[in-house]
Amino acid sequence: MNFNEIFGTFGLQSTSFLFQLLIVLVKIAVVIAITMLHVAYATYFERKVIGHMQVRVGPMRVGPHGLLQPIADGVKLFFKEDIIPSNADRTVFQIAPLVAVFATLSSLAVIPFYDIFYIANINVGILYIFAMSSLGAYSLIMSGWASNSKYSFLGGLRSTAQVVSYEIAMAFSLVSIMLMAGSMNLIEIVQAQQQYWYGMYLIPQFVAYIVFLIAMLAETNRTPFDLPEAESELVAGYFVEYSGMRFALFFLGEYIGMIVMSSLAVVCFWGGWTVPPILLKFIPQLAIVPGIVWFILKVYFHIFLFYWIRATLPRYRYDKLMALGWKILIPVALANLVVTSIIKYIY
Amino acid sequence: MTMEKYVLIPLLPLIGFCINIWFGRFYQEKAHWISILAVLGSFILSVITFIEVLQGKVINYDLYSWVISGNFKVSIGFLIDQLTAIMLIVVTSVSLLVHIYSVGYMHGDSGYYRFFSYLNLFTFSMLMLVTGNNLMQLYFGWEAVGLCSYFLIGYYFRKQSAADAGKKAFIVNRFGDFGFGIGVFMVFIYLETLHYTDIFANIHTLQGQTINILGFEIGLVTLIALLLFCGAIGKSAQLPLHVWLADAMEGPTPVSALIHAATMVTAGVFLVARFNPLFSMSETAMMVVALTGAITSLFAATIALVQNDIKRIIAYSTVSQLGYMFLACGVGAYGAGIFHLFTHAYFKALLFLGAGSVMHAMAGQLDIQKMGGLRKYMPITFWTFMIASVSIAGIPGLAGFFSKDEILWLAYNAGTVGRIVWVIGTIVAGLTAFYSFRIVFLTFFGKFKGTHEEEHHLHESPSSMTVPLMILAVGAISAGWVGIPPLLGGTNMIGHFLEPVLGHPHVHGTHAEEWMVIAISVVVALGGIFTAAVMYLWAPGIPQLLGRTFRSIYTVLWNKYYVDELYDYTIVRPTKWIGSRILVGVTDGKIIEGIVNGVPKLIAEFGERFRKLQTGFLQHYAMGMAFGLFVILSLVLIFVKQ
Amino acid sequence: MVPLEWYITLSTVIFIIGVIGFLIRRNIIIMLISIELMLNAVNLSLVAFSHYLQDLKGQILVIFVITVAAAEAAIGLAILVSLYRNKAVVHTDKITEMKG
Amino acid sequence: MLPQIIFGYFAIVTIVLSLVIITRKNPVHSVLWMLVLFFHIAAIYLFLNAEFIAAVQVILYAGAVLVLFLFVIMMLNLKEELSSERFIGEWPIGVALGLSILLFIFFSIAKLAPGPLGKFTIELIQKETHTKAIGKVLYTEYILPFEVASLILLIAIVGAMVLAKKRT
Repeated sequence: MNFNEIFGTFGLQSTSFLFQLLIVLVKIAVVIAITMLHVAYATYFERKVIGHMQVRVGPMRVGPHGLLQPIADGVKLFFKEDIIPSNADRTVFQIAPLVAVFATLSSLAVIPFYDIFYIANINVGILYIFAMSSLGAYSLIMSGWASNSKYSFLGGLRSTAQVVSYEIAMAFSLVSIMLMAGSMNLIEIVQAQQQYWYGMYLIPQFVAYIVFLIAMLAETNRTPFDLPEAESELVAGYFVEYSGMRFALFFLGEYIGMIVMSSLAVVCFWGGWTVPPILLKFIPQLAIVPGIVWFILKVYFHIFLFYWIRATLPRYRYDKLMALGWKILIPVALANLVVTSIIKYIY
Repeated sequence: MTMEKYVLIPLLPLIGFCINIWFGRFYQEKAHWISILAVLGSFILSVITFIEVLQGKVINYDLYSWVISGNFKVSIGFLIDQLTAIMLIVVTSVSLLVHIYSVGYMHGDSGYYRFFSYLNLFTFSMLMLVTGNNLMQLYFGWEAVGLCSYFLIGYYFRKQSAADAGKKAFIVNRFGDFGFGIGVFMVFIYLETLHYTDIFANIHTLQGQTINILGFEIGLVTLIALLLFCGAIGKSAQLPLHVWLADAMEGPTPVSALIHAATMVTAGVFLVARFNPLFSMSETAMMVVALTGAITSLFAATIALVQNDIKRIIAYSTVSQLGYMFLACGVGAYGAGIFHLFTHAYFKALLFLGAGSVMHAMAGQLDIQKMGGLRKYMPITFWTFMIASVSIAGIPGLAGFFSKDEILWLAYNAGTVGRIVWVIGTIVAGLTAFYSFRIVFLTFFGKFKGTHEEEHHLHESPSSMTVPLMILAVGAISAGWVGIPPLLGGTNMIGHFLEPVLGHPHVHGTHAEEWMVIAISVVVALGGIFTAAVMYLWAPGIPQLLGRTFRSIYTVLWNKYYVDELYDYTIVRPTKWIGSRILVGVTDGKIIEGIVNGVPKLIAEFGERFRKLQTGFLQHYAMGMAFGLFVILSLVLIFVKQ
Repeated sequence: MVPLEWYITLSTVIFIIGVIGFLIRRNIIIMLISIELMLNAVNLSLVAFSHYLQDLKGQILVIFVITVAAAEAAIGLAILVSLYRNKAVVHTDKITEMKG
Repeated sequence: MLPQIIFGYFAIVTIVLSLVIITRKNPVHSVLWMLVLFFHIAAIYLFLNAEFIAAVQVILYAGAVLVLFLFVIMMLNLKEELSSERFIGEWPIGVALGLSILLFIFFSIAKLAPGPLGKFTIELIQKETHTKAIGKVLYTEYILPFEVASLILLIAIVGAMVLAKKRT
């Protein structure tokens, strides 16, 4: 039984525009639903991981092993009063968290989760993700400015400068990937990695990968680069004035951003949903496992990495952060790009 | 090593120049090493080249396209034939010896490295001049040697007379070069090329063409030849542009030897010889060349009779000898002219360097009346100077005799004009012998006439000066042996060597006549020497007596025929008057200043009115731009049809 | 198929709105934004031409325009910052030192 | 019919947005509306099969240039801005000039005669992908202007730093 037969009973042809639209809508719904669920439990996962790393147990009260804790948090945030400061720019203040969620959610559209499951297959996939992440910077600056508070304003300025700066390093690290794959299409990038026996760009492009990892942390404002929301200096940074649902939306944006960045890392460096051909050669049984499993495993490894780093590393000083981005990461990424081009030119 | 060798000949001195002028001040006293090595390299390459040419190899090669503009094409190229080969040997060998000599002569001078770099630059320029295969490169070298000459004459630029002499040399040369430049233009206009080979291949097309100047029909060939000869007159100090050469003696003596005796001043002769096909086509031009040379040689020789400044006497002697060379060219004996150029280079350089050695001992004293008896203090200088004097006087066996005799014999053979110039040449030979030995007798014989301190100071020069003297002395004796005429048992090698380029005039005189010519010149020369000996050794009262008796003639000669004064009154002063009264007073003061002051006044007036338009308000300007766009669009819409 | 003229007309209208914005606003920042508006209008017409004439030159030009626009914005805003630091105004009618 | 409707939507929205941008009192709002406008223009580019240009439009204009604008605006005194006059005194002249130019350009558009077609058909671009097609032209035919553009950027960087640096 295939899709055509199922939908054919409802009078829809697989080639018709409405059918295509329906398929896309269903896909979007699936992705959003899973992502939302993931975000809820990602917070739980984070608290547990960090708890255990710090020799604590984490949330335990709500439900068995605290499994219902995220639900409780959600309910609390949902019913909390939505406060808007009196001198704030109301419209901008209200839109800012929506932009944050919108930007990260729409990035998910081009991520190939599996070779048959993706929402859109566009030729400038990587550029699309850059475009969306640059849109994400607006949510920070808008919320920081609209709150009309100096803490949030400083936090907003800091984070925007940080995101804009690290985007360059990230872009340069991915340019070498584009160069090796000869494409900006994420699916083609995954397929291009299959031509090597190790099946991932992680090995030839480990320099780019390290640059990407660091830039990824800065892009999502995670520790050790969480200066925009440095509690000791800025209380909570750009969203200090937010509460209730809007506050939850910022959280949502941040956690979806982590998924997007992890997925990008997996797609560009870890071979996406594939396993290394050498592994398949020795253990052919692995082919039975669907690609989506590999993908999720790899993504969760990266998300675990986020938590691990948060649990172990202290925060950076702001000028050091900018120096790291401009004086080390960008030159290293550029040098890597030059070396890659030369090697690519020779072979 | 094909073309590189020929390129390196001029290039080595240029490299030496560049190194010395840029870095010289870091190693002041060692600057001569680079210069001498550079010139030595050139000399060795020149000798190799000469040997190749001797085996019959002639090179004509374009190295690099220098100027390409329309049909005007000039390249940097080399024409190395027999004539160039001889010139290369002359230039590089004399230059090398002068370089070595300068090590001693210029020792301790504050501008030591500057002097050597100029010498190198000069050598480069001169080599470019003689090796070029086109008129443009010749012209380049021509002006470049003039420039170096200016630098070196005015080397002691803090001394007013030296600076003036430099300017004088430069300006007087301009007169000649003006004609030369026009000549080059005319060659290009009528032949559309500046390359020698193309010029000589097409030159016959000019035969018979005339050009109308101020109502006179003048043969084109004659005109071009005379214009080119103008340049030669200036550079080789012939009448009436000879005035700069004597003043040029303000420069250091090695410079006088190198530039104002052996090489640069002979560029004119080289030019005439190089263009012998052109000159030979015009009898008028030939006659002018011959007579100019003859008269100049007589004129300069007579001046030299009475001068007391040792360097000036030799300078006038140079003018006289250059006249001799032009005389030879004028009667068609180009080979003899170049032969004389060759021998003259050695004995005249020797004379100058000897004079320099004397000056060195006399602490800069130039007046021969204040010298005397130097023979026993500086024997090497004396003997070498003596050899040079004997050589220039034309005593058989030495260099000067053979070349001078060749010229006189060929002049004797060359028709009426030839006979006239032969007579003049013979007289000059006598005068030459007289004034040469006048120097020798007054300087080296008799008693010392200077002060005691000066006498105490007398000494032989260092070996770096005497060794070049001795080498040059060898040259002054033997340079002529390459041209011993058949009559005296030789084969006239140099004449035959140069024949492919310069041709050889037909000789129809008998052996008896040739013996007669030789005999007359030798007798006259010996007579000159004898007279000098009588007047300055045995009966020292005679010169004074003669001076008193022929007071008017003596004064005229002493004042060099008043040529300088004539120029001062006819050219210099009127020019100055026009400059100060008309150009400064009227043109500059009234017209130019009027315009210069009036225009800003007008602009200021307008500015006062229009500044009101400037509101300083950005949008007003932007609106102006928008309005402009509006106007242009409307014009386009109205006037441009689909 | 949308005719080319529609795009050109749209581009023209946006361009003129940019021109008017530049001409009438007092605030220099809005004037700079108006310039960006004009550049975008031009880019739009260039891409439209490029599409309809099937020639990529127009889009190449767009890339150069974007480059120059970025440089222009950086320099313009830097000038603005130093102006504001010196005079504490961003209004054109307050900055008329060049008045004749 | 659908393309015309989509175009109509974009045309109306972009024109309205442009008008909004030049009339807002608060420059921050202007810039944020500008952001929306940029996304619409990028969408028009997509509509014109210029996906690379669309991405560049968003990344460069929205991601870099506008952020710069926001930074600067935020550091200025907004209160004074909100309380002062929006337009210059001569604003009717400006509007009149603009509208007359617009009118004239409309006349000119009527005379528009497109030149010959080039070789980059939509099929060719789609087959080769837009980025590659543009890259090939940019790095062969236009390599020199490309290098010059990089030089312009360098000069802009240095110039902006020198201008905006505090003189201490």
